[in-house]
Amino acid sequence: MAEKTYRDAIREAMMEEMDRDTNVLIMGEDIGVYEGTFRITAGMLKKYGPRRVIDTPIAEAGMAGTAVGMAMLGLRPIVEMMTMNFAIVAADQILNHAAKVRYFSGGQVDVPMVIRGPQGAGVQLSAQHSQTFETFYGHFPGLAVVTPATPADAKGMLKTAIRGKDPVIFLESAALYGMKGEVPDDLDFTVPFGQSRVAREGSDVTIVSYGRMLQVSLIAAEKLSNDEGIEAEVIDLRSIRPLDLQPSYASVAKTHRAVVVQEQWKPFGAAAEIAASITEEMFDDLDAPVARVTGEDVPMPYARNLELLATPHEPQIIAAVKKVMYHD
Amino acid sequence: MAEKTYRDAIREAMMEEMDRDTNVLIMGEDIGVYEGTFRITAGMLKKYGPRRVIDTPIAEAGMAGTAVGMAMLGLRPIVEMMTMNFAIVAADQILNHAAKVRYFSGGQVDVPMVIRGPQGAGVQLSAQHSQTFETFYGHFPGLAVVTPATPADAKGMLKTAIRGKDPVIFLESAALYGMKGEVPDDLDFTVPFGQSRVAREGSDVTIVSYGRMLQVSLIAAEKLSNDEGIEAEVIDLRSIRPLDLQPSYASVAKTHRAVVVQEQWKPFGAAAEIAASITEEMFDDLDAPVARVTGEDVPMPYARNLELLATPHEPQIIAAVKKVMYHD
Amino acid sequence: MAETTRTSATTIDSAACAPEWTEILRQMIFIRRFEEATEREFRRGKIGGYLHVYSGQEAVATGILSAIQKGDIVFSGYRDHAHALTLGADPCRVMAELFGKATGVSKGKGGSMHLFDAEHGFYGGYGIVGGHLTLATGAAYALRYQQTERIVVCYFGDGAMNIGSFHEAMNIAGLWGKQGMCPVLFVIENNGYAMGTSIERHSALTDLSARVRAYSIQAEKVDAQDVFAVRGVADRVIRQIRETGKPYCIEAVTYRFSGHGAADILQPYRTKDEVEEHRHRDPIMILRNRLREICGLSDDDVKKMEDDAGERAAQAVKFAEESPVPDPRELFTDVVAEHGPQPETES
Amino acid sequence: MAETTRTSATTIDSAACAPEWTEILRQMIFIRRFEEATEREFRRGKIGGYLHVYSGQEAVATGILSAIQKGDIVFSGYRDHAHALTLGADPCRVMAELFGKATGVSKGKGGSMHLFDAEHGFYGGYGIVGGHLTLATGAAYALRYQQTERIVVCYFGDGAMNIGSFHEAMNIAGLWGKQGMCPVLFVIENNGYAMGTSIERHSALTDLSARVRAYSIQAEKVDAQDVFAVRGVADRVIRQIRETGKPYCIEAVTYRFSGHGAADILQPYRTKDEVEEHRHRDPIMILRNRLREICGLSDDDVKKMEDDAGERAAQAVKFAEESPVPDPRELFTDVVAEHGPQPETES
Ligand SMILES: Cc1ncc(C[n+]2csc(CCOP(=O)(O)OP(=O)(O)O)c2C)c(N)n1
Ligand SMILES: Cc1ncc(C[n+]2csc(CCOP(=O)(O)OP(=O)(O)O)c2C)c(N)n1
Ligand SMILES: [Mg+2]
Ligand SMILES: [Mg+2]
Repeated sequence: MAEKTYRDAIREAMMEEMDRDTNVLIMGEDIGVYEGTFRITAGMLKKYGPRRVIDTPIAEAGMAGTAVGMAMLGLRPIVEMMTMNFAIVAADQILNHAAKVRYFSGGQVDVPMVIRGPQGAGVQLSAQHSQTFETFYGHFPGLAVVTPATPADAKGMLKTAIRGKDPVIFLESAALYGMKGEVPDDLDFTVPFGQSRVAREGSDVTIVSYGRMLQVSLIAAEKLSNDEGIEAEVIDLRSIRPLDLQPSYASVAKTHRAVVVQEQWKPFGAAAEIAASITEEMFDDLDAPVARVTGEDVPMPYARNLELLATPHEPQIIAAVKKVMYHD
Repeated sequence: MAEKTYRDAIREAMMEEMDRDTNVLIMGEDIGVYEGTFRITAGMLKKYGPRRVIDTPIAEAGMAGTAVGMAMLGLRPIVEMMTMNFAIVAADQILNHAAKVRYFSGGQVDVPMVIRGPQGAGVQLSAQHSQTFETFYGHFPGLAVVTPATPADAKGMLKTAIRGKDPVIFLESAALYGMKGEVPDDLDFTVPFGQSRVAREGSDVTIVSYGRMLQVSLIAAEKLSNDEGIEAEVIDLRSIRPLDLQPSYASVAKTHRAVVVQEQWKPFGAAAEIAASITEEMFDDLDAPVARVTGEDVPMPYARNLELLATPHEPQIIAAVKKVMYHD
Repeated sequence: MAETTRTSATTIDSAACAPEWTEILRQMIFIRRFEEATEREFRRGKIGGYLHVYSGQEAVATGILSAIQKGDIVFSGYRDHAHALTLGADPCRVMAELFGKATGVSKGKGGSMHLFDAEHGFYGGYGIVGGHLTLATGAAYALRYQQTERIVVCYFGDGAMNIGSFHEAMNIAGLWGKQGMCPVLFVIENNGYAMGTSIERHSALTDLSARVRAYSIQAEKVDAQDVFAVRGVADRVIRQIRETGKPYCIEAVTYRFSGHGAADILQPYRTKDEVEEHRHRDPIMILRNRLREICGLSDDDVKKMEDDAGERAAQAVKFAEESPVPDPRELFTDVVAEHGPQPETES
Repeated sequence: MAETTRTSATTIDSAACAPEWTEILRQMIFIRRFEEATEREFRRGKIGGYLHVYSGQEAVATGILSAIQKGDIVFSGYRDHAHALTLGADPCRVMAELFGKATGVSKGKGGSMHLFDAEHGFYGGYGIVGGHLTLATGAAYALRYQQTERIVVCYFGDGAMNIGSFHEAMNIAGLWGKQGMCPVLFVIENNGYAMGTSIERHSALTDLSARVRAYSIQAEKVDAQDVFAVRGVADRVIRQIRETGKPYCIEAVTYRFSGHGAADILQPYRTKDEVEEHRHRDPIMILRNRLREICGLSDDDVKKMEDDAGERAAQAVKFAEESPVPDPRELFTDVVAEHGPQPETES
């Protein structure tokens, strides 16, 4: 085990897999000569050369679509989206092609490809550059959608993604790139999809989250413990599709109350699915309706004060916990 | 009042608004010379000429984007998508431009435009041509998303959409085009967004739906009444964004049980939002968890027998009703 | 913009009588009969969904696909029956696919727009106009990356040239071609119309080959009612692609005799006369006449080909009709890899 | 493909000394000072998000926008400060926008990438590369539909030419232009790079004007470090657009002196020498020298302009700094029309 940043965990996962399998390659805008806007790919062009580290024009549909073709022919392309916001222009290639060709061909091809990049609010990137996409992709069968919240998961899940047979939407958070954590050294360390985990144990309330909001939830849980003596169990979903809610159900069986935390707009957001599923499964165990903590239902504003109001923070999580505990 | 098809209701709404306001125009693929693949626009080119009935190349992003520009300059473009599946390639123009320019400009422009077309399963159109998009668009603030289920609503809501100031995603169902119903004659008959309605009264259980599934729900409700003596109240949401759940809450206060019906994949589908909201608001009134009836979580298969299994029908609704009533 | 060269095979030498040409004629006739059968079965309600037939364009599929090698890969749009058949897909299984049967080439899950037969190099069968061009471009890169000599052929219509993914694919192909990393033959099936919209009304520049050259990709027009001409260009161009790893584009000028799809009955965008006129340039008739005149093909030979083709099409229908529908459990297979790293999606 | 003509204004006549040119120089100097101030304020943490400055490209904004008329409409990407300022947007309010203040041109909701000033004809300010080209095309249609003589100017970078929406916009503009329904001037701000990717590496065909002609749109290159040349082309071309209702494209060959954005410090994609060399063709210097040599502009005059510009930039910073942040209630306004037919979204 060694301590690593989330950024390095991602780069290492890619490089180790490229070392292991020449079918793995990466393409994206300014990932080579420029070394990546977030420097995830620093040093890779020099090490692997331009056939395996491909600088592309600004053409996200082209990137995603060519990756599908490569994957159908046996390569394992990784597409870096400079930010996931730009992948909207590639939505058809992802949702109608990558996600469906296995099915409509009657299973004649594997489509082992990864689309990865940062998502979510940064600092004042405003409306077109601050969105999260777990719901956008999570609705579509044929895709895997994952949201690692720690360096270890970033590395282990990216390896699973690269080694898999299906298209994976790998959602990072720029705000986590600098975050440090222990990461196993084993070259074959992988984290399977569809296995959520208990990130913090507790007995009073269950907080379910993923990605960056998992970290915010953990801070809120500490505050709740210190300030209120409330012990929250925090569940890290890790993957959105497939979605594993068993640990959440088990936790709710213990705590009888749940709060789901999601960064973006409430209507038709990921938290709705999680809350609805928990309710379906654990209705008789629940002492209060599952609460949702979400961003405000507005495009992201530029001004810092408004931006802070638009996204959820510890106080909203704490308030929601108190609400489901009828402490308010 | 006169009886009209859903198809004619849509055409009439467009033509009456074009007669009323020269700023209204329509563009799309094969809507003019060809008169529309679903013949919604039959006769319109002849009546209004090529400046107002614009045949476009196959360029959905171009259609949606030029509409945004027209709308910002005071026109009221209607974009016909041959089917909403093709609008995925226009997602960026819709989600990042139409939906956000009012906000990031600080309110300096109106964006009065309508994107309309059929969605959902037809008969054996397979994976790329059978999708529904209410969740896809419903998550994004800045848009209105509507799903009329009757000829009267189709006409009245389309008029509201055309006369409005915001981009509207107007989701039709090809399966409803031939459906007949009473439509008011008043040229100013409009149906406001964000007002759901009770489509059938009942006291035992609440079924919430919209669009084509509303009609399936009504049939299921009749069967339940005839065969089981169960009286279902059926709520037609009509619009997805804004979403009006007050009548659903009121109904649940009476019935204490709810079933939400949606055509497409369960994970992160619209029914999750509706179920989660009803639970949040009406937790203490609910005698059973809100049930969801949805399509199977697979890309749409071509074979007719599989396609029928993939989409929800009356029996699934009836089964869900019995389940929430603990009759199973 | 420079004048576009137009290749046509006016000089026919003795190679014209190679047995291969009889085979090509046989295949073209078969495609026609097969398509006529699909139209009949569609009207009978045996085939569902959208149906786009190939009648009139047979020389484009056969002229080019007879020039490729085993291992080459072909992508197409939704008007894809002829491509699959010419590559060697079993007509019975193609028809069964259209019938939505378990024996179909895509197990009945794809239908007319999504034929797929990887074994014979047919990689689909796509329904979103222009969507598969990027796939083909990526596949070409893969073949070169793997250091093979295989190439990709990618078919699309004139109307597909107006959508964004065409543009992105072309520019990327042009760039990768400079590294010798993009051995793809783009084939524009220019039948003059995108559904009911003629080229003049959908393409600002009507010289489609010239549009392709704007991506630094060589392109040439060919009279594609003449399969000799098509094959002549194909032989030369495919050799070049294989050698250089650079993309190339053939604009195959053709015509479709049937409506855009089975629902296109009225065809208000063109006159009966126009269609009739083009029937005088039926690619099957052109090849047949030539083989008759030059190579002594007899009316009997032709009659036999026609009968055989009709017979085989009828067999395909029979096979399709008698095949079972997919097992209901098939609904849930092929969504994700069954033995991939991910567990099944919970439901 | 025909050789691309390259216009340059080597012959300067007496009109060169019209007072207007002094104004243009003043404006170019001001843009430079303003951008330098934004870079300083970004480093001071007063400006957030992404910041893309215009230094080096001043002749493109001023040369073209000095040639348009009141009522004309301008669209740009995220490198948009100069366009807004040249159109007459209040520099104090532009700077306030960058500071995220309530007094900003977009009420602090847009920031650097989304300046917007409809009153002065500036219709944004967009952050998705190429996304605004279709908007500009539609706007041009609207202006003609409304039977005005107004035109649209649409700026975008060389890198934007590789994305699908560029392609769809161009083809549609070409088609609508044939009906005289698309009075738009497309301006490629060809600064040689898309972020860190040079044209040779992002565009299969490096002659960008030739690419535009593939849409049946007239296009020409101009040396855009020379504002005389830019303005010369602009005057002629804008007149033609207004008369014909047809689109036109100017490829303005320029160079950016700063990094792509404020975070682009290392600039591994170009050498210091390359930047230095281009500084010898600083558009401000070129115009200043010419006015000095031909029109007797004195060093004092120039000094005064520089001082004024610095002063105005400093005032803008002061105004921005002293302005209030948006009221928290502003979070919820401007999502949908407040008095539109839809009630507020329930929450
Ligand atoms: C993105 C998209 N838009 C619209 C359609 C509907 N559509 C199917 S085929 C077609 C016309 C295509 O014309 P062309 O590319 O010339 O091919 P052809 O049918 O003539 O072979 C259209 C508009 C679609 N499938 N995909
Ligand atoms: C669709 C999309 N992809 C990627 C980006 C990230 N990005 C912003 S600017 C830029 C480079 C654009 O280059 P160019 O068009 O030449 O304009 P310049 O910055 O040189 O003015 C990139 C890749 C984006 N904003 N949108
Ligand atoms: Mg065609
Ligand atoms: Mg540039």
